[in-house]
Amino acid sequence: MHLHAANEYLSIVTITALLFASYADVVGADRVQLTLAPGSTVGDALTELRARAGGNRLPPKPLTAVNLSYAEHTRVLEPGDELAIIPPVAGG
Amino acid sequence: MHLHAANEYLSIVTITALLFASYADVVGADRVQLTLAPGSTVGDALTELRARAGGNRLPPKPLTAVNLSYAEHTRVLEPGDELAIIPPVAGG
Amino acid sequence: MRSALARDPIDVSSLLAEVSQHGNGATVLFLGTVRDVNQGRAVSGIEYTAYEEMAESELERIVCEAAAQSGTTDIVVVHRIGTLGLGDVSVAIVVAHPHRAQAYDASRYIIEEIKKRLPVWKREAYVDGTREWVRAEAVSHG
Amino acid sequence: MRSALARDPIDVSSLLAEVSQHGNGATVLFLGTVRDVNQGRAVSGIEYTAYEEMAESELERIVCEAAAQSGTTDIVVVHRIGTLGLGDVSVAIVVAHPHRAQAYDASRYIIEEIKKRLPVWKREAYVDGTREWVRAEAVSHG
Repeated sequence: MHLHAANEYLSIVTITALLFASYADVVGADRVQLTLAPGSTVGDALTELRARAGGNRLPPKPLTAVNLSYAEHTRVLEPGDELAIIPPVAGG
Repeated sequence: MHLHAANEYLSIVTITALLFASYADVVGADRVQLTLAPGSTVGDALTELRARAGGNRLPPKPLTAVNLSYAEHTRVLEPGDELAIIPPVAGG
Repeated sequence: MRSALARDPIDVSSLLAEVSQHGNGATVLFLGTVRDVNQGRAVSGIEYTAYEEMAESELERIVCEAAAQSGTTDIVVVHRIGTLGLGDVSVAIVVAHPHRAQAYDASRYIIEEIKKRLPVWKREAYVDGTREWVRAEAVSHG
Repeated sequence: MRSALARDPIDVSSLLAEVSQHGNGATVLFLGTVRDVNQGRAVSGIEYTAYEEMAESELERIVCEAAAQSGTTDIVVVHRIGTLGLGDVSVAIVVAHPHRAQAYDASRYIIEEIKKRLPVWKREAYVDGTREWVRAEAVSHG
């Protein structure tokens, strides 16, 4: 019973998705908690985000970063990861 | 008689040659008056300079300028021209 | 070597002083400033926002890459965030090196990488009262 | 647009202010400074001499060429003459332009042409008490 509960705990991955600038505007939030199946990738998290209100206005292949470094959409997410959806940058 | 004197006046070209930096050191002067035949070129003036004390230590083909602009050794000199013998420049 | 985001105006003279040392013969300073016209629209000001933690890391990575390529650690880069007016300095890059070719190249590398990689966004305010997020490289000093 | 030889120290901040205007998005400043070591010899100072009238004309020609190529007239170049100590600024070049690529290119053009064409010479004083005329491009910031 105790073991079963621990397995259930391990069977979901909770991450934080951050949205910036125009992406925060379309989604209407700059921070979203996502609950994903183990082994989920950045691409899976984007699919999840697109199912939310305004999420369908995100572009097909946005730049993404995990834990402060740019990351591919195939990157597997770990519990507690910080995923950032990065609009076209305009610094300088 | 008067005409003859005028012709004599026209038959020489007096110019000023300027020497700088290491070239002034080897020649021992930074300004030399040269008297040349009409039609003389920058190259002729250099030959004249080389005949002077220290002049043989000038390099075979130094950079030259006439009246504040770089000029070729084939340039014909006019009376009153300022000829500069320019050592390798080292500005900046 | 130093890189930072700054909320306050950038003091250019003090940045130059940071890299001055007698082994260097060449110093290149790049300043990005807010232009009054961008893509034909009259601009009144700009608001820079950043993914601050990542922007700090990314700026540090860019500076390290430039240092490794050029062979100097006399590099300082500061990027403003917040609200800027016309003519304000948005980014300052100082590189000092014994030789000028490397100083220019490192400076240019840093600004190009900032334009590509730094998670910073800007919203321009226009003289007509509207404001808009600026697209990459549709930027004030393109 | 301004170019000059100067006997007094160069005030970099005032040069930057000369080219600042709201149409420009990019400013590139190049500073040449006196290095403590040149070709392996310890330098204590430098004396710049010039064919002054021609150097002024030539500098003006160089600035005009850079302006024509880059499309900006926001260019100021000042070259020191006289005796300079370690770390002193020997040449300052400021170029401002709406866009950075042209600002960098014009700045680079001007320093490269100065190195090739400006009738200026320098005599280095060494820590060992000797002094020598410096050959072209065996220069302090090569």
